[in-house]
Amino acid sequence: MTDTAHRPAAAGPPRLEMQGIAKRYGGVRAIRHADITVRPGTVHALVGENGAGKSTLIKILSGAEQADEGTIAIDGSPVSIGATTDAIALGVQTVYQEPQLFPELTVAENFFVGREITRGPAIDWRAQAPRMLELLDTVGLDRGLASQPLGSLSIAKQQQVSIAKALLEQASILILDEPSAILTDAEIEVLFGVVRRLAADGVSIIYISHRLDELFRIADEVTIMRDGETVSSQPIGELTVREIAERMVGGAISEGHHEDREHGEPVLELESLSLDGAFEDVTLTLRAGEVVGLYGLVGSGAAEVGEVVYGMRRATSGRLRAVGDDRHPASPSAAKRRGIRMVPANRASQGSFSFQPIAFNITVGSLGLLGKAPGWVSPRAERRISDDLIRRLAVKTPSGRQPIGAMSGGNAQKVVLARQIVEQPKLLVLAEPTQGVDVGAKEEIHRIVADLAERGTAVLVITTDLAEVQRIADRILVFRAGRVARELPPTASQASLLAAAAGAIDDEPTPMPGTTEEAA
Amino acid sequence: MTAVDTATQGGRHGRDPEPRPSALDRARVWVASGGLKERATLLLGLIVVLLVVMSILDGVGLTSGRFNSDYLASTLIAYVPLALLALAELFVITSGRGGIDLSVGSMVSLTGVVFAMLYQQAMLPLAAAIVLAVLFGALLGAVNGFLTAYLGYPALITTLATFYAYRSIALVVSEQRPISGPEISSFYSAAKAVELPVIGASLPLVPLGVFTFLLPVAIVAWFVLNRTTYGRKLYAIGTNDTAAQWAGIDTRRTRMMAYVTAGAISGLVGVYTVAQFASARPDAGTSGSGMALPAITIAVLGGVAITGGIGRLSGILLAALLIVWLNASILLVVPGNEGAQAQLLALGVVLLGASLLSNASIRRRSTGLTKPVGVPGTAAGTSR
Amino acid sequence: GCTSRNDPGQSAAPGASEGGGTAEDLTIAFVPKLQGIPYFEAMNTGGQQAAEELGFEWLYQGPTTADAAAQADIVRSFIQQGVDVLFVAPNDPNSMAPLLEEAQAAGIHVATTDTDAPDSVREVFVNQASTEGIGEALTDALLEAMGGSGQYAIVSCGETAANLNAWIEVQEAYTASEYPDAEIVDIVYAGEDQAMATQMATDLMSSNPDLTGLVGECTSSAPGVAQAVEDAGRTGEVFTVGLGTPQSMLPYLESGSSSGSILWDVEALGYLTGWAGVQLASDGDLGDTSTIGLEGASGATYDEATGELLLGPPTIFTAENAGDYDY
Amino acid sequence: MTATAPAPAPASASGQVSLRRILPPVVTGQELVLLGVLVVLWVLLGIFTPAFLTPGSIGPLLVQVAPIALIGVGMTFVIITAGIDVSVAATIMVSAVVTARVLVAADVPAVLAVLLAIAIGALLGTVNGVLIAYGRVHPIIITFGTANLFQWLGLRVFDSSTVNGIPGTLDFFGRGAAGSTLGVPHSFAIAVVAVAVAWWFLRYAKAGRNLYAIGGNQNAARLAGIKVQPRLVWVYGITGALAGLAACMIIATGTSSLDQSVGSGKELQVIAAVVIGGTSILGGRGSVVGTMLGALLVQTVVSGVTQLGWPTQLGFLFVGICILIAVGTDLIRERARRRA
Ligand SMILES: Nc1ncnc2c1ncn2[C@@H]1O[C@H](COP(=O)(O)OP(=O)(O)OP(=O)(O)O)[C@@H](O)[C@H]1O
Ligand SMILES: Nc1ncnc2c1ncn2[C@@H]1O[C@H](COP(=O)(O)OP(=O)(O)OP(=O)(O)O)[C@@H](O)[C@H]1O
Ligand SMILES: [Mg+2]
Ligand SMILES: [Mg+2]
Repeated sequence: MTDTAHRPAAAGPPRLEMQGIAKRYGGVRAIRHADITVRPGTVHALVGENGAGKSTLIKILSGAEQADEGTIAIDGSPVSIGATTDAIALGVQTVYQEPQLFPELTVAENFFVGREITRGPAIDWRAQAPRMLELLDTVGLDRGLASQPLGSLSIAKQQQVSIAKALLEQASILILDEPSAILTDAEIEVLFGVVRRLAADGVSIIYISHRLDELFRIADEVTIMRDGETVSSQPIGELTVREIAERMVGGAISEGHHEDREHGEPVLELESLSLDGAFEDVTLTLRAGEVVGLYGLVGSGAAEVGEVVYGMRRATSGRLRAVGDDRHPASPSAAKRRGIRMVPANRASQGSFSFQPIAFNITVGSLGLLGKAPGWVSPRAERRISDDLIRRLAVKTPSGRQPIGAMSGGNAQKVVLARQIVEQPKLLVLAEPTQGVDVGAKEEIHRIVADLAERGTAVLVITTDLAEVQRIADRILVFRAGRVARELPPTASQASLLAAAAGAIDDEPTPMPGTTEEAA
Repeated sequence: MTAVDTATQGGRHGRDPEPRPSALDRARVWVASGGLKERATLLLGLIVVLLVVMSILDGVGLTSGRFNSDYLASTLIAYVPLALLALAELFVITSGRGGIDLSVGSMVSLTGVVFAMLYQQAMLPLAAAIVLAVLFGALLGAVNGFLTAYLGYPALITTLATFYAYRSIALVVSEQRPISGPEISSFYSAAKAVELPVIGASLPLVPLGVFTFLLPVAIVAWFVLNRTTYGRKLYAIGTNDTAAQWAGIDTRRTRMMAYVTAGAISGLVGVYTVAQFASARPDAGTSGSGMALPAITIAVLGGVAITGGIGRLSGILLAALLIVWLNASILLVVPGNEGAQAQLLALGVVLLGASLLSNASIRRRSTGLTKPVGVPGTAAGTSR
Repeated sequence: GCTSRNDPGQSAAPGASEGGGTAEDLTIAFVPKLQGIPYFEAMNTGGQQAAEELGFEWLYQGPTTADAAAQADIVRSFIQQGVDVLFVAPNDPNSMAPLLEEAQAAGIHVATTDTDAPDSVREVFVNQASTEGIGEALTDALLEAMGGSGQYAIVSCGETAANLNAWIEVQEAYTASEYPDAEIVDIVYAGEDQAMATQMATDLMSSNPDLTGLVGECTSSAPGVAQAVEDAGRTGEVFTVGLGTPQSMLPYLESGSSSGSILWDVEALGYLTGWAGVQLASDGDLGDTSTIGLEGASGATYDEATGELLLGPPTIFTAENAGDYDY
Repeated sequence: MTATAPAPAPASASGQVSLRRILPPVVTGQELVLLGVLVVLWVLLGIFTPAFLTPGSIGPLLVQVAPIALIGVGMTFVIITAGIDVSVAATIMVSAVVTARVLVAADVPAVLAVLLAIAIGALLGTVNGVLIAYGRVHPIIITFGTANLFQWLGLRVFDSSTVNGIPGTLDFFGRGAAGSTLGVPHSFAIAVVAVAVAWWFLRYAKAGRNLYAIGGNQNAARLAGIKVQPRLVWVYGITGALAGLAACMIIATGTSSLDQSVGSGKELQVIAAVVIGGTSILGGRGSVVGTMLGALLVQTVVSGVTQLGWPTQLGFLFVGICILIAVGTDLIRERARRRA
């Protein structure tokens, strides 16, 4: 329910009023009842657990989905939004959670798809060019990218393109669904600059994010969703991060704490490992029961280290000794045979078998365990293994027979993680394990990781999330431009970690207690 | 995990405000929750409807011949190759990434010719000739598989090319003459109708090919698809190739094996057609509109998602049965040239009707999935 | 039981009676290689005429593609219908043999027409003309136009069509023995596709500048090759003959791009087929051709040894007589 | 990447520089390769069968290519949108038989006959388009289904016989003297014009560029406000219309009678030409010029085999190999581009 008591006095009608919105997908009630009111020129944060219905709500506003119930009013007059074109005509611009772009077309073309400036039937490139270049500048992208095929850009750059694209036309409402999830901090700064300027110009912005701390820097108001309902809506200044998090999950959450563990034999040893175009001269030792974090901005090369360890890519030079074997894993299945497992960064495209059941998704990585005879699969074993993991990881699902495609991001992430810990791995590589995952699920995933380490698994966590790496890693290797820039303990200040990753001069002396075995 | 989540979980799935859904509602939910995705149910229903309607027509004397079990059994001779080739398509289509095999007809022609040359001209023992022919089919399939899985050719292109190429080779090596002879003529007994032992006297004569060719392959295929790690891998690569790679599956080998399997099955059909036609025709699988298009049609009708990852044996067997019996029924009801023509009409209507109907139900369940690839069989699902 | 096959009284359809019976309730079925082409439709016309005159029911049903399997389905349905006599023009003689055996076992008189199934149980083969007759007539007609010598090529249709291949063999042998100055330079296969036949004939003319003759071996390539000559503007330089139906050949015969079409009176062949059916059903004498009421078919001869009922020598259609036929 | 301060852009200067490279290159690598292969083949054939490079041989070859290339234009559109149409053969059949019957029955002028043929084709194509766009079933399934329906329709119109005595009304499209001006066959000229218009359309027109977007990511195209469904209807409608026009060419290049095999097998020939021409079967990428060259290549190979006196059955073996080589070079270039 909209909490009118907290709403600051507003002059004129609100820019947007959505009331009594409900939406169901077959048997799933994605939204039970949602109200949201957004005033002109404000940044309105929309937060909630994974699966709370945030994306669904904004899809209804952008015309990508139609509500079953409820009304929408813009600037005081009721509107009906039956298609994306209706929303665009009403001045609603949307940056979706998954960038909706065209890999085969150039960046320039991507900007104008669907709203080309034409002269007769032909596209008028001369008229389009200045606007396009201006927008590239606005989001801080190189102008030379205009003629690149979009598919050749990194995901982060693609995300920036999709943000820039939304600015092409004067919007009265701009929706950003987790725009920052895959952006680096510097890129986020640029984004915030853009958002603030737009708000100053009177544009209303709906901003969805799981990074609660960043919301306090950008948002004016916040609406919190839980279980398909809006539970509160008020100026963000009235709340703390902790209060928001508690309202999202509907109860108190426990504070995480870092425990010290005994470390065993080295499980992974890298020596001067290099992969052309990705990283160079990486040296590290990872012991059983140890959690090492590779922290770096997107494109720092940290992600590729994980791929080499898992056999997705071959290093160009250097030594790699994993689980007592000096050979570089030739393929993921070779890596698997040694007890190396990896959870990829992009769960939708790299992790999910969308319309297959959860049980299938969990066991597909360990088919060897499913039958008494080699090559054989027993449905009973499959059920036993998957039910066990669903319980252990507290995956929210009525049964293992549900398809993973209808699950929210956080639950899907748990399933993908479950796949890799069916058998306790000797070495587990986690890439962005909690990207886009809500606080509750994040908590659990961190607990699971700690648990595995406790039981002797060596864990390599690759992440761009600063808080996360501080919470779960025993040691942090900071990556910059393909090299290990610093090695820091988790107790190092955020400032020094960020500085190391961003390449700024670091005045603070490097404290390295507890990590004596090697110097960076 | 905290108590909070258990509560939400209960809230989400435990209590639903609607107390007693009406029958219509229940039917709607059943359809929406994939009742019709169970293509087998739909097909079985259609077969029953067909049999009932035909029996009534037969009863009132509107058919030109008796519509009885003998007739239905005798038409099964055409059922065997159709079902087998649709099964071959199931393997390649399910392997995903645009998997399809246009060359099955050409492989049937070519392996049939090779089989006849081995059996009739080289005088090899029957068993050896059959094994070699099937292996040869697997080899032809391996060419498709290698090009598609290892070199990255789109399957439609690979198999269009080999469709042309194998057809040419079959005609050239046979000097475009059917191969026949005493051994092959007597081999017809492998396909012809027989009386079943023990209980056979009171049952219609069933073509032997159903037992010697179709049944064993179907049983093996069922186990492979449902009870082996290979089956899991096949469905995995068809659903999401990248994710399968990350899960540690050798996607290329798995995909290649799908084409090899299709080739081997085509080889077996090649042998079967030699028996059925009592000669090895170099155009056995390519004359007329060829065997590939009907096979793909049956596979699709049987619920195989053209985008990969979905496909069941039961759908194939029932779809082929429906079409064979529908065609046979039409011949008894519509006399003259119109009869054969009406078969085209019926196939078109059944195919379009079944796909549109069950797609509507799939769509209802999954509209709004964030990834368009998630919707099987739909135009949106193929956009990448 | 589920089956009625142990119960002979039921296996035959209503209206069918064992051993022929009166002509009134006699059904004779004919399955052509392919429906919708003038050749077989003309046979159908002839068969219907016989049915009216001789008083039986004539059933005609053909597959939409010239495909052995599709043809077998239709034969099976006729077996089920319990017709009295079944005529087939098999796409694949070998594959038809076992089916004919099944039909016979069901009490049906089986026979072939147009194309034989030699190693089968068929009781009679209604033959339009002997293989030699056709091959030699084609060769003679073409070489007469070409002046007895020169290079010619054959545009055939389906690569595996048994009768076409047999005629081509006769043409090769006969040309070699009778016309030593003539030479067959190429044999190409265009399928049942007129446009392809035309293109191939054009290609043959381009690549063999000395080519002066073309044979269209079937009813789709006969007009196709003539069209190619006409298009190339080489009427009078390159001569064509073929096995074409009169109506489709008429314009080319008139323009001179075709020097003659070798065929037979197809309607008469259909009539003869119907007549033979009646004889089979009534255990009549196939040799007694005096009862044939149609002039075009009355010259038929029966060879007891081979079981062939021969319509007669092939007819040569020219610009003058082709217009008399309406197929 | 570092953040640059958002400065207002002096746009025009640098705008000009990148403008040219925003669209794909005027001539794609695949087109150059095909052109090269074609030239080499023609030269070789010219050497081994001197008659090959004469008007008497090239003219009919071009006439034969024309309908394939013409339908290929529509099929390229279709495949760019990540679709496929396997019903074009049946569309040709229906359009041809109705038109031929009308020509025989009434002495209609050529223009009217052509319009009729196009209208029938467009109608059937639109049926495909509507079912595909709104039924949202994969195009290959829909067009398999409609191919059967159209074929039935065509056979009903044929009514178990051929259409005889077709007058020379459509000779303008034919392969004889009436069908060409200054040695250029009209039908081929029409195909060339269609290719040229389509090239411009796909490169510069909004509606054309949008087809690439639809094929690249249909969902994103919808969200970007492209009216995907009407576009798809239109694309299949155009393909049908072109198949209708091609039917006129096929009537004109045929004999004076038309039988029910008309058009059969054309769908695979057209698809072969399109994929040889470098259009990606996965959608989002493709060129009509490539399609024209692909059609020429296929016909050159088939005619070349006949003219060389090799067994005609080998022709399609070479076509198969051509497809693999042409698509293979495209795959290799694409891979190199990705790596760069
Ligand atoms: N297409 C769909 N079919 C079925 N259920 C769906 C579909 N899309 C979403 N849902 C369900 O609706 C609910 C809300 O999903 P939504 O994507 O709006 O969540 P969200 O708040 O955006 O979560 P996240 O933070 O993980 O992105 C979830 O339970 C989800 O499983
Ligand atoms: N076709 C086969 N014949 C015999 N043994 C096999 C066959 N396929 C797999 N195996 C054996 O069966 C066991 C399970 O194999 P499977 O490939 O399913 O394992 P997996 O979990 O997928 O792991 P990986 O892909 O890393 O091998 C292994 O011991 C393997 O060697
Ligand atoms: Mg979301
Ligand atoms: Mg494996």
